[in-house]
Amino acid sequence: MEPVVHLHSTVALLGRFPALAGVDLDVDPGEIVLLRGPNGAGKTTVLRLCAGLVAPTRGEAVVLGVDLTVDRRSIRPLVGMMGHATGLYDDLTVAENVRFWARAGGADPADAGAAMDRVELAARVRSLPVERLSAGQRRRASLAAMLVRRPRLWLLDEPHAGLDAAARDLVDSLVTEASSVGATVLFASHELDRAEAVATRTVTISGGMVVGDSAAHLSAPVLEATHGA
Amino acid sequence: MTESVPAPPAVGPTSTSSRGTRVLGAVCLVGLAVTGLYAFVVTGPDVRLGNSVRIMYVHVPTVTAAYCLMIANAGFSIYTLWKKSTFADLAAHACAEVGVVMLGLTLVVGAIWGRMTWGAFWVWDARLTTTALLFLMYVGYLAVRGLPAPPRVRATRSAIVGIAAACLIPVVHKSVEWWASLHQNETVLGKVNPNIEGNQYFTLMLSMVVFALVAVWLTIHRFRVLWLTEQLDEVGVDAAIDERRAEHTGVEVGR
Amino acid sequence: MVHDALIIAGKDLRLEARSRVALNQVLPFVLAVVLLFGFALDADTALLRRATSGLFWVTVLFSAVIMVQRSFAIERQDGVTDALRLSSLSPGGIFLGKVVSLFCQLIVVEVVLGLCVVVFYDVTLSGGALLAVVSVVATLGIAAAGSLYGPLAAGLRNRDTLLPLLLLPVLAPILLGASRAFETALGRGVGGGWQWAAMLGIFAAVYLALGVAVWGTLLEET
Amino acid sequence: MIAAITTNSWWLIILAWVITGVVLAWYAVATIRRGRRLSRQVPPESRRWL
Repeated sequence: MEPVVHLHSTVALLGRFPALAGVDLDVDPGEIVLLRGPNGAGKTTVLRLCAGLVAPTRGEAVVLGVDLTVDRRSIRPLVGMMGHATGLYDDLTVAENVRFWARAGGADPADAGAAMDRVELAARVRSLPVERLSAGQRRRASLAAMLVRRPRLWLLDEPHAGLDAAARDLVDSLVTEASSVGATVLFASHELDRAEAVATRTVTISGGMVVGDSAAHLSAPVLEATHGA
Repeated sequence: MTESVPAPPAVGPTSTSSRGTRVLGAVCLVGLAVTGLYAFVVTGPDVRLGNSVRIMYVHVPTVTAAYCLMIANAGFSIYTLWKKSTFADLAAHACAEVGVVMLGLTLVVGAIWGRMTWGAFWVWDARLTTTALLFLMYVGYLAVRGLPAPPRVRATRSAIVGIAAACLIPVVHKSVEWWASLHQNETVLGKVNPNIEGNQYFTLMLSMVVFALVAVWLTIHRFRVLWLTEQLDEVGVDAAIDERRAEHTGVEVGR
Repeated sequence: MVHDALIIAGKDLRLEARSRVALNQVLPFVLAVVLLFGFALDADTALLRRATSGLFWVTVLFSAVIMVQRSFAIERQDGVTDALRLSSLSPGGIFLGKVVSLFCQLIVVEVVLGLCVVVFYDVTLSGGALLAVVSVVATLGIAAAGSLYGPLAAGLRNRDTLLPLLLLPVLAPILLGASRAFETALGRGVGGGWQWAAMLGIFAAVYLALGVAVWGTLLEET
Repeated sequence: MIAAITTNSWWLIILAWVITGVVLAWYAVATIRRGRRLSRQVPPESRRWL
C-alpha cells in the first residue's frame, strides 16, 4: 500500500529560517495522524508542505504519489486544508462562499447545500455574510468549503481551537467518517485528550524534526490489522 | 561536513575588485580622459549645434548604456524565472541599478542640453519624455526589489516587473515618438545624432565605447557586492539548521 | 482558462454588488475629481472643454489605482490566497477573471465620468465609434496592467503606497493614446485617432499575454 | 523659430560633464567601499571570483 505521505529527512526553509530540519514521516491511506509538539516546532509547516504550499529545500517529499521537489501544483486540488484562517470572503454570504470554492475546486456548486448540511450550518446562517459569523460558525463554513471539494488528504491546523463542545464532536465525526471512506487526515492540535481519542496515531514534532511516533513500535502489518478491523 | 561556525574571514582578497576589473577600470579612466580631451579640445563646435554638441558626447552614451542595461535586466529576469538561478537574479538587480543611475544622469544632462538649445530645462521632446517614463518604471522596479521578502519570492517578483518594464520600452518609445511628432515645434535635431562627421563622429563613437565599459565595470562591481550580501545570508543557513535541530527540547517521546 | 476567469469575475462582481465599494466610494471620488479640476482651472469652461480628454483619462487612471488596490485587498483576506492556490483554478484564469471584473467596474466609472464631463464641462460628444473603441481598448489595458501589478503591491501593510509608483508610469502610454484619440473624436485633435487606438490595442495585448504567462509564479511567490 | 542657441554658455557644458563625472565617481566609490566592507565578513571560499 503506497503511503499517502512520504517524507524522508525533509528540510523546508521559510525565508532563511529552517522551519523543518529533517522530517521523516510516512502516512498510509485512511490514517488519522495527530501532530503534537510545542509551538513553533514546525507542525504547521509540515501541513503546508504536504499541501504543496511550502517548498521542500532538501530531502524527499512525496504526497499522493507526486514528488513535491519537482511539482507542487498538481496535488493541490486533491488536498483540503483548514487552518486558523478561514479562507472565505467576508463580504460574500456563506452559501456564496461555499458555492464559489466548489466551482473553484472543480466540484459541482449544487453540492454546496449538502456540504453545509454535513457541518450542521443553520439555514439562517447560510445567507449571512461571513463577516457577521461567530468563530465557530466561520470554522464550520470553512470546513464546508473544504468538504465540498471532497479532498483525499485532509490537513487540519488545530481544528478544535475556539470551538464549542458540539462543534468539536462534529469535527471528530467528520474526520472519522472521511477516514473510513479512504481519505487520510493529518492534523495538528494542542488539545491532546480530545485529539488522541480520534487519532489512530500520534507523531511528536520538535525542533523541526519528528521525535516521537506512537506507531513506531508497531510494525506496519500490525497497524494494518488493528486499523483494518 | 556542515560548517558549524562560519570560518573567520581568512586573509583572502579584501574587496570586490579582481585583476580583470582593475584592468577594465584603468582602461575606463584612460578612455574618459581621452574622450574629455577630444570633446573639449580636439573637436570644434558643430556647424548647427554650436558647443552644445559637446554635451551630446555625454548625453548619447549614457542613454544608450542605460537602454542596453535595461535589455540585459530583462534578459537576466527571463533567465531567473526560467532557470530559477540566483546569479541571474542578482545580475538583473545590478544591471537595473546601474541603468537607473544612467537614466537619471541622462535626464539631468538632457535638461541642461534643453536649457542650452531651447532655453527651457524641460521640453516635451520625445526622447526626454520616454527616458523620464522609463526612469520612473525602473525606480518602481528597484522599489519592488526593496520589499522585505524571502530571496526566492523577491527574485520572482522583480523578474516579472523587469520583464513587464522591458516589454513596454518599445510601446512607450513608439507612443511618445508619435505624440511628440504631433507637436508643431518639431525639434530642429530630428534624429539624435545628426550626421556630424569627421572627428566629432569619432569622438561620439569613442565616448559610446568608453561609457559602455564604465557601465560594465560598475555593473560587475555592483553584482559582486550583491553576491557578497547573498553569501553573507547563505552562510547562515547550515548553521541555522544545526541550531534548529539543537532546539529540540527533550519532549517526551511518543508512547 | 476562460471558464476559470468567469468564475473569478462572477465572484468579484457579486462581491462588489454586495459591498458596493465602487458605487459608494469610487463614483463619489470621480465626481469630486471632476469638481476639483473645475476649481483648479478656475471654471474656465473653454479651457475645461479643451482639456476634457486629458482630465477624463487622468481621473480614470486614479480611479483605476483605487480599484486595483481594492480588488487585490479582498484576495489578501486571511487564508484566501492559500485557498486560491489549493483550488484547481489556473493562475491565468484567475488573472483574466480579475481583468474582466476590473474592466466592468472601470467601464461603469467611465460612463458616469462621461456624463459628469458632459454636464460639468459642457462638452458636446461626437465621434462616438472612436470614443467607444478607445474606451474599451484603453480600459482593457488598464485592467490588465492593474491585475499584473496588483498582487505585487496591494493589500500589504508596507506596500500600499507602492501601487501608484508601479502602475502610473506604466499607464502613461494609455493616458497618451486615449486622450489624443479622444481629442480627435471630439473634433479638436490633430492626429489619427485610429492610430492611437491601435497602439492602445498593442499595449493591452502585451499586458494580457504577460499577465497570463507570469501570473502563475506571481500567485505562487507573493 | 527656436531660441537662440546660447553658444557661449560654456558653464552649462562643463556643468553637464561635471555632474556626469561626479555621479559616476560617487556611485563607483560607494560600491567599492561597500564591497570592501562585505568582503571582510564573508569567508573566502564563497567568494568564487576573487
